[in-house]
Amino acid sequence: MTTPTDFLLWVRGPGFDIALVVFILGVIIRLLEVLVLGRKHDYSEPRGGELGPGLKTVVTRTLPETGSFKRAPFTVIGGYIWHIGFFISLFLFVPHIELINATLGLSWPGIASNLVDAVAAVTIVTLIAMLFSRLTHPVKRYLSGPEDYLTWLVTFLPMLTGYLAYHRMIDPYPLVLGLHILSVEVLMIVFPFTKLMHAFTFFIARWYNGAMSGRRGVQS
Amino acid sequence: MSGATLERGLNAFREQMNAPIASFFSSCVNCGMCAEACLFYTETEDPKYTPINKLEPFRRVWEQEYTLWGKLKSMIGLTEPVTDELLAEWEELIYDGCTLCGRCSMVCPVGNDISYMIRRAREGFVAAGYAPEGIKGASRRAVTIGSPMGVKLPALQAQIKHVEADTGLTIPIDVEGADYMALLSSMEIMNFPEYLEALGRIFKQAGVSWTISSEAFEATNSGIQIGSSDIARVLVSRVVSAAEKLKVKYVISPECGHAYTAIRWEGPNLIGRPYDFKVVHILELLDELRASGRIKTEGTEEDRLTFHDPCQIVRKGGVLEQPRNLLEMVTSDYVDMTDHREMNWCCGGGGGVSANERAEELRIKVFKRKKSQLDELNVDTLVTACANCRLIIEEGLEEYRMEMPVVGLTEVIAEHLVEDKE
Amino acid sequence: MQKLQDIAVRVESKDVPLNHSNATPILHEIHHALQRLATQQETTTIDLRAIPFGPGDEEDLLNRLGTGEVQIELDSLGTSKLWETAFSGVWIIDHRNAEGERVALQIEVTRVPEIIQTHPDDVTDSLQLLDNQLNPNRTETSGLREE
Amino acid sequence: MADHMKRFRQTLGESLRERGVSRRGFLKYCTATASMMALPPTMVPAVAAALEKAKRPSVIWLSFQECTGCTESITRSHSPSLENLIFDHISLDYHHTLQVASGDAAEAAREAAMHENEGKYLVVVDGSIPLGNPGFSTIAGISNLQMMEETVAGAAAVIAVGSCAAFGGLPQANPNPTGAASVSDIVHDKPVVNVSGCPPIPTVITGVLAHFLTFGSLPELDALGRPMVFYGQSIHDRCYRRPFYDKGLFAETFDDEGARKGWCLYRLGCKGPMAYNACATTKWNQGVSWPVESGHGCLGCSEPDFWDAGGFYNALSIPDSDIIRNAGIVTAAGVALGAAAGALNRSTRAKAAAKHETVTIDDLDRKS
Repeated sequence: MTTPTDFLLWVRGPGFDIALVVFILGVIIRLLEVLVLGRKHDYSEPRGGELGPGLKTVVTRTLPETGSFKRAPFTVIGGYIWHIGFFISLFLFVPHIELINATLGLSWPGIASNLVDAVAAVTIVTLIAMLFSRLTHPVKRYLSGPEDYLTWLVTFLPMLTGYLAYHRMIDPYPLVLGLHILSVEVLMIVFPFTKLMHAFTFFIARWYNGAMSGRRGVQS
Repeated sequence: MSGATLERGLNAFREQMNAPIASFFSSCVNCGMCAEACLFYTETEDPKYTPINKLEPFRRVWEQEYTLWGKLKSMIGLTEPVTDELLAEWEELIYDGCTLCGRCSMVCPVGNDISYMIRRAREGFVAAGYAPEGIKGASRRAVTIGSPMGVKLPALQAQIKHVEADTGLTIPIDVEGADYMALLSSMEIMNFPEYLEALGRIFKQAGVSWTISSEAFEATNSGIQIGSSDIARVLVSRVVSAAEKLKVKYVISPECGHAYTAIRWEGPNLIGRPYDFKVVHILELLDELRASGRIKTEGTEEDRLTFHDPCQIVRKGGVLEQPRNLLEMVTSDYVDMTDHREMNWCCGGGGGVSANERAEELRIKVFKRKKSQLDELNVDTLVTACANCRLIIEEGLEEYRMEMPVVGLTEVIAEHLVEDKE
Repeated sequence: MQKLQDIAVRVESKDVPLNHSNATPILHEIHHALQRLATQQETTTIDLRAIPFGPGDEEDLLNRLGTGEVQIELDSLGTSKLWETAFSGVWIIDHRNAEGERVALQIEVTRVPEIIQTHPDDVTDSLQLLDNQLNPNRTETSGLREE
Repeated sequence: MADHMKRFRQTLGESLRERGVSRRGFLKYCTATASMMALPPTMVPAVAAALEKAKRPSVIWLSFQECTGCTESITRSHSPSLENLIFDHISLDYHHTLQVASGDAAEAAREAAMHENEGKYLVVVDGSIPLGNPGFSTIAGISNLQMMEETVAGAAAVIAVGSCAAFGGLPQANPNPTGAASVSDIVHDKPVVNVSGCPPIPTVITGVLAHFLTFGSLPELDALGRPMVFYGQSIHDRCYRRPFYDKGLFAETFDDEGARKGWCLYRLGCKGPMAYNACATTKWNQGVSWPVESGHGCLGCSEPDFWDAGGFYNALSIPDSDIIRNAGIVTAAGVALGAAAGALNRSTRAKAAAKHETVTIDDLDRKS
């Protein structure tokens, strides 16, 4: 018999275990695939350090370069809104903190649910706008392939189902909650095989960029 | 029989893979921001010039051979292979449509150093035989004759004679044990001999012990531009052995962008060991002489001036403060372009584009970026520190009918040099 | 053996709320209802069973409404209490069954609660009743003869 | 018996008037009934008009695999009290726990009621029906399944009272030894109203009966067959402690400061967010209190499979596996596999380097 509660129990039980295994395994393999490659020793005499400038770039690349920001304000602002919105929804929504507390024992204060709700609504709208931009902006449309749309979808669905679950727009509740958890599991499973990996590798990429540049005496 | 093949190209791509590149490809989310930093996109608005797109063949090799997931996808036929057709199509993007200026690497939100990857991707293109005829020819001349422009020793000797006659200076050749060995670019020898004269005057005044090697005076390195480390190694080795033979302490890289990259940053890695000498850029040396009081200047330029930062010397070379310190000495009406220093826009002729005749039309088109930067400022004179930039800018100004002298910074310093009367 | 005074006593926190602030929205609702009564003669009934009161909320609401000058007891199927609050026109109707258990608690914003007004049929019935008492000999007649 | 039949033919209005209930009493009765049915006060006149003409339906109450908790609950229903309900609202013709008759006489009463009210009577079922072995639960030698099928055949509708009848409940909990099934698993050709809860709120049971009596129809149902008026909103949405949830104020244990201050019980496993029921407004024991007000989280007893929903004291959305342990194992495996994948990458590159043929100026053109 398959009831919504069975479904919920499956997604938060075996479903979550499967997703977690794929996610952790995939992410670690992907990271090691990158890191183990290493790079050759650089014999040129350095002008500056690597570690400091590398770490600095990891932080400073969060801010856009003025000129390109002016040329593509939508991409930058949209990117900010949806990333920040996603993180607020993910990490400051009380039930999510509860989940992390119950599973990992880490806890921090959340913010009012209705505030998260408003943020989520803005994030969802922004994601839709970002998709529209991807479909219409000449560069983004040119660059985009199926993977870009897949990653958009698997990022969008947890936001959407989360919103639907919070507002109980689908009945019964265990079904919509289960769909929400399932969508997160789909995100976790797709994550290591797609450019969603940037969430981890951007640290490495920015560091190398900053380090290679810093070695030449330029803060990138 | 030797020759380029697809297999050799693919092999070269494989060889070039390392952790930075793998992290860059893993991180790209196709946000398109790099396009906004690239003059080939901003001036043509053709999305194919989006920097990250120029790496598609290299990216495929990474995905299909350096990720487990990509290997699986290849097995079930979900990936597209790198073919001769693909490389032929992309040749134009990676050679004609990129000057290796590295501006995109400064704006990528995830931190991808795209120009670093393009330099490495060119290794694959060369090995597969997809390099523009112009750069191939330059490379052949560089290896066989010693200069991409075909400048031989007698030509240099003739210029030296001119300079010596004009100034009464002696340009030292093959002086063993000199502190500094100066290199020149072919363009400086042929188009801008003022540079050689300036060096002679400044070094004499500062009491710098220097020399030029008759065996390796050429600073440029077509191997770097075409993207072949093997060819670059041959060329750089000549400089290294000459410098070591003359037992100099320093080698001076001239006012040439990619020469600095070749000798300063890539050279030791090409020969696989550190040098016995140090490499300094002429502007670094001049600034040192200025700081230590060994050279002094008098008077300032009357003109309203700006400085074009050569990408390879400034953004990718780290010679950031020196040009401005020197300019401050000799200018009274100096103004910076909106985007300057490490965010400056390329002249459009770097990275081998200037040697690639078929790219000329595109190069002229993207020069509009520099033109509009200059239009904003209303300056009389443009100073730069790269003979290639200088030539490209002169051509561009002429094309767009703009009257503006373009001068080398070293010459400007020499003009204001306070010289002891003998 | 532990003595009673040895057992640690924890003092209850003083900031435990006495109610859960659900009275205020109801008071606002009553405010609107009074406006409607004043301007359009429209009456309103609020069923307090439909309100998710926390502990103390009901007491808080009734205290804030206070007691006015009219109190009525209705004796039918158990004793119900009705009273006008300190706010004229706002009535509390507390229906109880024969066992004294509450079967409904309502606020009626009206001049006189509906249930207090005599039903027209009851008026005719009582006329008949009184008629019968005054004329015990007449049988099949009624006080509505003139009809 | 004659008196019984007479009262059965009478309308409710007639019957009440005969018992001396005044018009005010009737209005009070209707007000209470409307409130019980969770109808807005404006509906009182409609309820009054309907009740005036309503005829008492015959009700047959079948108890199967149950604990009698549902019957205990309905006997605690107030407004109207049980006596009112049985004698005024409905004609409870068979209920083997409550009726005086027993054995053959009881069964005869059931058959008589079925016969007399063919197509019009209501069947109330509490308890689940074992499909595993008919012998698991019998009444007067008749298996539960047989009795239900027989009784439901001529009914107007079936009301499944309690989570056992509605969804299988405790008997159906994993591993479901008796093969317990809900009413709606078996009955497909009659309307089934699920009045879930373990037990259901007494006034919710009587409210549904009153609705049928008043309007002669079944109330609007949700996706799980439950009356919307009572099950339309979640406990969480109507909970007076909801503001604490929104502020992130939670009791961590049942005796901490938060618990004393009446903070949200989500962390203690409250199933309020998934439970749809009227507890937060109707409350229990004549409106005295309800579980959350008493300091214990909601068990979600009105929901299917609530017994198996991962523990009463575990929050709803939280995975039940040992994440840290699993993640540890997987991380170790990932490091091993990742190191292998990395080594493979290095070997790919080393092989390419070994295959490297020096590019000379004679190699710049493609082999033709």
